[in-house]
Amino acid sequence: MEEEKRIGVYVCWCGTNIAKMVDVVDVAKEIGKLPNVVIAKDYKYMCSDPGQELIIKDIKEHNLDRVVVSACSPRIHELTFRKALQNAGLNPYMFEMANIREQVSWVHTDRGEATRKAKSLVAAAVNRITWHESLDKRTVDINPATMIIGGGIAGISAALEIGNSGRKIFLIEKENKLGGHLAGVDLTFPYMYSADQILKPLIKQVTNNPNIEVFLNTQIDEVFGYVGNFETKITPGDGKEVELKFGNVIVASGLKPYDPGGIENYGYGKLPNVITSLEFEQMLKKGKIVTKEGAEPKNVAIIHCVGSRNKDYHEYCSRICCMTALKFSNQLRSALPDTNIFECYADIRSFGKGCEEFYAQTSRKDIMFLMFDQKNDLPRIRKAETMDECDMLIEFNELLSGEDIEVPADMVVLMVALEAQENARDIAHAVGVSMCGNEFYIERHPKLDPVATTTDGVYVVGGCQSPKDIPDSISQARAAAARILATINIGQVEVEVTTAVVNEDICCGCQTCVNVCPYTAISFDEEKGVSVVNEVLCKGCGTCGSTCPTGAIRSRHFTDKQILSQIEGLMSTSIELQEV
Amino acid sequence: MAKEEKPKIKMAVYWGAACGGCCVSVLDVHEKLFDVVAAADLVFWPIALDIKYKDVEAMPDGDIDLTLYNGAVRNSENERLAKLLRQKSKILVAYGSCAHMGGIPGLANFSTREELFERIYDTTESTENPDNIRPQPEYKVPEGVLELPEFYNDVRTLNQVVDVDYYLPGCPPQTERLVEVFMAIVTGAELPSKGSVVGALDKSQCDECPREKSDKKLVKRFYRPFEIEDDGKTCFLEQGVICLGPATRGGCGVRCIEGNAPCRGCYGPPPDVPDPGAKMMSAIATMIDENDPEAIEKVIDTIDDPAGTFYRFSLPGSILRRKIT
Amino acid sequence: MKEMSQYGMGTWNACFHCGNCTAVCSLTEEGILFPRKEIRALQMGLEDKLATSVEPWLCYYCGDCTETCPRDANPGELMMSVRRWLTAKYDWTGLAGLFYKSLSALIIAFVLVAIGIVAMGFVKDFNSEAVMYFGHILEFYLILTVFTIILIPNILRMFYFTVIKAKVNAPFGSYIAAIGNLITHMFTQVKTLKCDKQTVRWLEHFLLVMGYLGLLVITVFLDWFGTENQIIIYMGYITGGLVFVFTFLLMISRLSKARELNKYSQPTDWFFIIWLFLMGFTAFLVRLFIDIDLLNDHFWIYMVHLIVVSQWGMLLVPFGKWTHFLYRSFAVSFANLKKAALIKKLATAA
Amino acid sequence: MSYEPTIVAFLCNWCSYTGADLAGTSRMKYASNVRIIRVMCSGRVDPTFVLSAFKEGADGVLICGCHPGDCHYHEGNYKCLRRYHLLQKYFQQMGLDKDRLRLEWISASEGRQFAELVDSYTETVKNLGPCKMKQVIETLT
Repeated sequence: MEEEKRIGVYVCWCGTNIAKMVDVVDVAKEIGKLPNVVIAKDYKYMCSDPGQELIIKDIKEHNLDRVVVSACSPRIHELTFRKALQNAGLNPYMFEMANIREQVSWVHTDRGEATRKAKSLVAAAVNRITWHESLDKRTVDINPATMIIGGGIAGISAALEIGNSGRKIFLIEKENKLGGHLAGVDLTFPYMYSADQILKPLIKQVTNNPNIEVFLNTQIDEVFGYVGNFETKITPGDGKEVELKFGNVIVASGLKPYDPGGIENYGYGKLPNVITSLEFEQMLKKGKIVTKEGAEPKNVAIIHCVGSRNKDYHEYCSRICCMTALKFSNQLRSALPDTNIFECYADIRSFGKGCEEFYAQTSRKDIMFLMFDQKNDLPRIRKAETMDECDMLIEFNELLSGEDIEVPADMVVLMVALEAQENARDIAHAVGVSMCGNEFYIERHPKLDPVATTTDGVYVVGGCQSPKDIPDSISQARAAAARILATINIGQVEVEVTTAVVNEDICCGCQTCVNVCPYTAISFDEEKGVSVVNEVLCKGCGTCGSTCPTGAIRSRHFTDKQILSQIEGLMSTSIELQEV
Repeated sequence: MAKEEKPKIKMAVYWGAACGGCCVSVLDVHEKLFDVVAAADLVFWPIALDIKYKDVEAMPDGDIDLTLYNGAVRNSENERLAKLLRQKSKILVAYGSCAHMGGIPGLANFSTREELFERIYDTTESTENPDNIRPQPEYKVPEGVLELPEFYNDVRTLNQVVDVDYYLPGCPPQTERLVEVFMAIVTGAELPSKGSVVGALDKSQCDECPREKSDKKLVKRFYRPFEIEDDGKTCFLEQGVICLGPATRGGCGVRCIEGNAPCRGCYGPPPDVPDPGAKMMSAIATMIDENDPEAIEKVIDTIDDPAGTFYRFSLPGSILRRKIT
Repeated sequence: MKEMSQYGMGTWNACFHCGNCTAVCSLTEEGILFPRKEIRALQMGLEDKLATSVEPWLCYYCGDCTETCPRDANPGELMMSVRRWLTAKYDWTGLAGLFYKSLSALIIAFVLVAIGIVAMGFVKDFNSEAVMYFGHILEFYLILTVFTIILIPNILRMFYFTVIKAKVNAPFGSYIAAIGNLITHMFTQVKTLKCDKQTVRWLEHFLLVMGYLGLLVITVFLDWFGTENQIIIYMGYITGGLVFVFTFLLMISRLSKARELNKYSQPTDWFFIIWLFLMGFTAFLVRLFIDIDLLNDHFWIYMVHLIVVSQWGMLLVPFGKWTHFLYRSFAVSFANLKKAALIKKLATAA
Repeated sequence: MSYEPTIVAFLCNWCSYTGADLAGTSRMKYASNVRIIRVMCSGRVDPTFVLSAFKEGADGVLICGCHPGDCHYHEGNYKCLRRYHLLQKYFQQMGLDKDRLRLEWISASEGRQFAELVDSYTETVKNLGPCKMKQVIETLT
């Protein structure tokens, strides 16, 4: 560590985003005085091409060997600047970012305080980078096969997209047939296409596509490996174990309907004629709409948002129930022309293509739309007295007229919410995907990267990422397929290199670290009597590094020395500056 | 004295806040004493030779080739001698855990001077001190003025007072290690870089430890050594007994573990570990086989005295150094 | 509320309550909200709630709401239909409802009245003095009976529906003020001015009303046909002229469907406009024939005039669109009662 | 200048650091006493870092990780939780108020919760007064 380091520090204005709250010129000047800092500049837009050229030029001119950029979050532009270093012939890991936008200028109000904080963060980065070592990127080959979990419409579309392009697909479905929820649907909104006409040909194409191997009645328990080199063992229905090797995973595990039994207002399970939307779809598929007693209902009520948009059940909107409800009304009106149809709704959400027209057209079919308060006054269904000549009465305060009304109903269709599958958590652990509060899978970026996940090579599509309708699910499935075909086409992919490494001169073989690793990347070498890290499996979390009592495991790019010096840098300036 | 061709090296041994064990370990060389005496002149060794401080002061600077300073710096006399010996010796070795990390005396850093005096001179069961007399640095008697060294509030390690050339860990250090180091110095072998630890291995105890080790390092509770029937062959940690072996350098020949006692960390941390207690706490906590906060608390209750256990020998040398009051 | 479609527009289902119409209407104010409230009552079939609302009478059909409706639910015409329905509702005899609902019943009634008059003529073998005397008496008693038997009770029913049943307990003072603005509005329809870009239409309507009232007073009370007083005669000509000129203008705009309100004319609207025109025109001709001495050998013109007047008096005034003249004026005062009650309630609540 | 505590925060890259970024992109305002260090997982936070932060003069240390079950590496946050409890017991023995160290779960979508946590924890540390650890260490040697 004795040879002299030449660090270049760049403080970004980010237009006014940073400069408005942080005195970037002063920061650059102050940091310039730190040891090993050869140049310290401020610049309008570091991430712009001229900004990056500035870095490349300076590296060459002042033969810098380390670069610190203090600007936005490393989660946004760390890769951009690492590429710039690479172009300048410098190892991309000789780079550190200080986040003075999202975590300083945008969140503080006192300019002096923000500038002081920025200085301590940049000083910390400078301290840290003195201990950085160059690390070489590892590239691995891609196994062109792909595993798809879930045989619903999303899974099938992705399978066909990749299968038809000549690549191998393993399609895993936990039920005994493909099709998922779409198989239980009669017609689809808003153009009333038949679900079977959509699904049956696709399933036929899947079954006789040679590249697609379907495994029914199969669940995933554990997937090992990393992008390009995954493997897993599955036991399909007939019991013998099958070993699968593949390069990418598409999770299309879909959703499960909410069990409305949990809402006692609706009396599902107690009142026979209160049915869910799926049960109603079955009736529509059979073509006969009759109550449990076999009679044609004179009054049918459809209740929206059952289990959705309410703190006690699910706060999110399940997106597809409004249009499905309108589809039901249309089908009811054509099947039973003089039945009274009541749509009890909170808000009609008809955002899709052709849906608003569908809603306008439906409302002219003499269907009574009644608005209830979804948050605090859910409708209550109770058995009607004999003199009411209907089976049930639904009471609630109708918001549009302000009246407390009783809606007569011989049949009530509950538009049940969509929620995560029971085994959502197991699949998440199997493929290493994180989940949000509602147990939907978290995408890499909600806006810029909705189908990929933070785990390379694992994609989430369709309902399992959040409730969505058929066109969205299919487009997500096709998007993931396209991304995978692109990586297969390249044939190789860069892999995380900030992994852990054991210093065998110090490791005493106490094996405390072996079971700490969630990816079983650490094993004990009997002859040498030391632990060894399989860099291929290691994902760089660093937990083993901080567990090792001997300090023999070094987490590359997050070593003890780097972080300890970062702490020193963080505290050094803030104390002196406070006294000044 | 035939092989007189080389001049004898001057050697000094001093003991600061120590128990005398280190000095005894120097004596323990038994028959090797003659080699030592043959090769070195002992110019200052309060426990064994009647050489006065003023004799040392009289020596020219750097006159002593090797000084073994054992014991921590607890009072003004320890500090004065430490500085004096530093001035007078070429190589100053922090000999034993107390000089190296503060050792057992260093545990005084859990209390303040007043608390110590109160305990010693007032509340101990066998003491009657109604008008709570305290030792005074100076006390007049007819014959003259009696002096006592000033009792500092904190215990410090040797390197926190003077610049130390080498550290020879252990409580006490193994005599064989001492002899090896001594012979290396005497024969003028190339010495390791200044400030490094000598007389100990880089690898920690587990490397030499005879007990069977496995990767089953998850426990539901911890035991103090007397609370468990140790099976004599599996690793203490796997039985739930806190053993600082992994965070302590080897070199002592696993004496404690041979005697069926868990290692207490007297040989000091492996290389590049600023605070062995922190590292060990991290490892021990990670071994708790619970994920629910209450359950974790219950398991931690079975660790009676974390600070004392993990910093038994190294409190003054640890990052936090002492309990703040 | 299936039967509502017989009173005019049936498109209320299209409304999904975005509230544009209420927002754009310049007459909406605290406590007086329309037309969405009425449409909702219509959609849900809350007849008694609809009956208690006085707002339909305050709407002067400027057509802005229909223009802004995203769903083309045509709130303007819906309000017109509600007015017709309310007219039928207030009429205790039920004939108003009948005439709205079945055109044939209306035509039969007109024909019967015409036959009645002609029969009277034969009985008096078309002796001009006798017939004219009879016509004069008839007009006089007609007004009297129609008011006492039909109109006053209907007004009371309206009061019952919009104030008592709607539980509007306005402070006593506001009743006095209500009578005040009843008079002012009856004769000036000043509230129409609150609707933007309606001043021209108000002027036409105002002159028509003045013309009609003037003609009524002159013919019935000042015996326009029998009097010699030149001033009265000229006044008669003017008022008569006013009536048939402006009705003619209204007819043209209804034909050309220039404005929103003219787009959906119901038969009853046509009857009302044509008969008003005829009444004005025939009265004008009769007077003219008297002045140029043609009346005796062309007595048929008086017969026609008498038929028109009696059909007007017996049918259109009590059961037809004429009633809006009273209901709108009373509606203004009842609305003020409602506002006063609201202010009182807010005051007590605060 | 009234006493303004300095708090060192270790945020895990996948959840709490992203949550802190979200608080930034949503322009939420919170106290500026916190200095954030990014680690790949809360399991990476070594007690040595926490002690070193106090030695360097921090008045409080905040560790944020993913909610149990959400950890990108499955169990890193549980390891951190275990160390947190042992460290707090050790702190009490060293005369440090155990509130000087705080562990909280912040998910990637909880920008607001992070902002509120920073404000409330700054308040807590302010009430504890400045941490004398650094000053004691300096006067010791």
